[in-house]
Amino acid sequence: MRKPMKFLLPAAAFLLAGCASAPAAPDYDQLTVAIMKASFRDQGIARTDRLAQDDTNRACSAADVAGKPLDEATARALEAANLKTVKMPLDGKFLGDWKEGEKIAQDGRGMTWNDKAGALSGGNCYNCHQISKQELSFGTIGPSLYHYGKTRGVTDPDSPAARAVVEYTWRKIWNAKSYNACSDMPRFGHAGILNEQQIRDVMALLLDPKSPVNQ
Amino acid sequence: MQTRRETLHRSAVVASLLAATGLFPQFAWAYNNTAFDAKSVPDVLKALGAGAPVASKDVMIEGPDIAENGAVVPVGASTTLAGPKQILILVEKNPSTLAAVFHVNDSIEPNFKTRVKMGQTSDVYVVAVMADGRALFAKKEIKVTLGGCGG
Amino acid sequence: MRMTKILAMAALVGLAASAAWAQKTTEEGIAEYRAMLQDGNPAELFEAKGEDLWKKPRGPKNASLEKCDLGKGAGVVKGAFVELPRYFPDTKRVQDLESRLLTCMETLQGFNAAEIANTPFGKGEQANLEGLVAWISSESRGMKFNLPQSRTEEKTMYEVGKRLFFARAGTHDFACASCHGTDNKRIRLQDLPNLTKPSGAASGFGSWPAYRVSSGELWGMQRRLNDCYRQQRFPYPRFGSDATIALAVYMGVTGKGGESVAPAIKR
Amino acid sequence: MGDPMRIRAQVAGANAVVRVLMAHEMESGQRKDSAGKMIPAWHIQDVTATLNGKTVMTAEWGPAVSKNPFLQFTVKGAKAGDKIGISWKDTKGDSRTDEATVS
Repeated sequence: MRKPMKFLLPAAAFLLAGCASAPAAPDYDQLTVAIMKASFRDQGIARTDRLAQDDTNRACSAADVAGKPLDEATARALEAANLKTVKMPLDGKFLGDWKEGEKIAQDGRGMTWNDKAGALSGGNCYNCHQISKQELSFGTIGPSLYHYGKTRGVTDPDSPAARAVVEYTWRKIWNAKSYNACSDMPRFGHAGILNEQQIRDVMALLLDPKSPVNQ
Repeated sequence: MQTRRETLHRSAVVASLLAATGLFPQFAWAYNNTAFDAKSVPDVLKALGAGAPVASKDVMIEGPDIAENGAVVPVGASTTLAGPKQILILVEKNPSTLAAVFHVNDSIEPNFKTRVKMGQTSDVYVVAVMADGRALFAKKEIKVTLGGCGG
Repeated sequence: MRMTKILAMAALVGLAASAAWAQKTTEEGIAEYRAMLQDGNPAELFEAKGEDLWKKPRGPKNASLEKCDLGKGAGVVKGAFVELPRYFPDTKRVQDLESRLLTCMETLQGFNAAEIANTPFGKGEQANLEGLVAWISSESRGMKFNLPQSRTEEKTMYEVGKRLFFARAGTHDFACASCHGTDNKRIRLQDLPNLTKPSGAASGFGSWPAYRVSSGELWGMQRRLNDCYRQQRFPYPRFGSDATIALAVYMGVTGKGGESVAPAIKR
Repeated sequence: MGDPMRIRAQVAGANAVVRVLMAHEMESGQRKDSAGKMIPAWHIQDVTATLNGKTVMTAEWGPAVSKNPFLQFTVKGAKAGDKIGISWKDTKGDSRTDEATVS
């Protein structure tokens, strides 16, 4: 007789069978890692190495399973480590073209197993945020960014007065975990989702007084 | 009690018998390619031999204000006018304007519901074409939104 | 100075209020759209096909699936869906509806389960699975989810599923919980059920299989999870893999007592 | 021959409301495949409804009618036990006929 379910990898089958007969509570964390490894495969650019968690993701996932936030010290340490990864623009230019930024904010594509290696990705911004007033189809996972620059008093993004807001926004987009270790927001610069110029354009959408966001 | 499969099977048999006896209708009329190729409301009506469209409160369009997905937009088309010959559903901004033509006679109510595709936010028209060629319409803007996740 | 600040505040409050109002009408519009689609769900087309596929002798052994045990005894379809995934002694595995169907297609009909698992969604026998899951789930319509948790294997899958649900990884650091871990959130205009709570899990887990309006296809839970992982930028979850089944156990157990409306109609 | 339709015909006063679901791709001719090639249009273009064998409605459809089409209409004077027949023909010449009893 043929063995059914051949596509179940032996490692996971062994682990499951093993834990079923073990009297003590199994190590669910270890089992989860093994099952994950056995359950996913490479497809296109989406390789199984993406399953590996860095310190931040590992700590935040564990906190979510436990149902309680990270302790202060761990959170601050992770935020500091993430802040260190931020690359500020070498030429000191923080803002690009808000019209391009709007296109990036609308675009939700990129980095799935259907996407090509090296293709530019979108920012997915409207999936989670209200941004310009014109787009009614926006998500609410993140806060509204409508009037982002205006409410922060940015009238001239190049002025010294606006400096702190501009730099904060750059860091937030580059690596959102710099300010909130377990933020739901992707680390656009750090993970290479958006390039420097794309981040400049999204910056302009949020901070340029001429952008519809600030009208 | 019959199962659904048996019902289906039986009805298919009955239908094929009916077809064999010639009792089932053949598709006798000619499909109006010109009307389905037209790119505007007036061009569609011209191709169907109808006059210029006139707004009428006796023609009704039913549809959502906003469609979560343009691939399936429910549209209801009806009229209280007596003796319409055709009921049309048109989507102004689609690559081809005409979506559907229903030929009406005394055996049925001039009241249809179906679902159409919309490429973008557009006015959708319901037109009742009368025996004398008059074209009376109702229209409604239906917004088409972008879905989540983007891909 | 103080005055201008108050005025500015008032203006902001006004804006926020009008934005909330506009949003409300958008949501009402979407609700109206969804209501209009309820009458005439094309999933019915798949249900009819699935019932036929269950009863028709097929495969190398030219046998029907009528002796398939979906957990409530050989051939019992009614009520089986709301108790899956569950543990099956013959395969020594916790299985969901789709992986269980593969077992039956292999043992009863002589199909190659691994081959079907590797077939792209919507093609060949995978297309037949769509009909089968539509019909089998429809036979439990209106019944309440009641996944068994009496066996160690079933409890283990729940615990693993919970951990997978919160596992942040991939290029975007997304976990299932990033979108489905909080109440009253939306992605674009789509409401996101909070799958960590009973009501959210019941409505989220409980509406699949569903007819997908956007693609005009019938999606089972395997395909639903597969596309979630694609958009999470994860690698590809194997069809019927333990990770997908563990997640289904986590959601189904969390949604215990919720009513099954599958196969539903979804955007 | 396409997959079976689902036809429901229910008495409503002196009439019968008929709801039909048809299994069809309704390919618009506007989409490209993964290789970037246009997928040719392929859709139902003619629909006919009969009451006890007598034609009561005909319709012409373009590619803008949604995939797996839904159609609802009302037949005057139809009673329980009457037969409603639906036929469609598509642009490739494929056709399908199914029947249901008014209940």
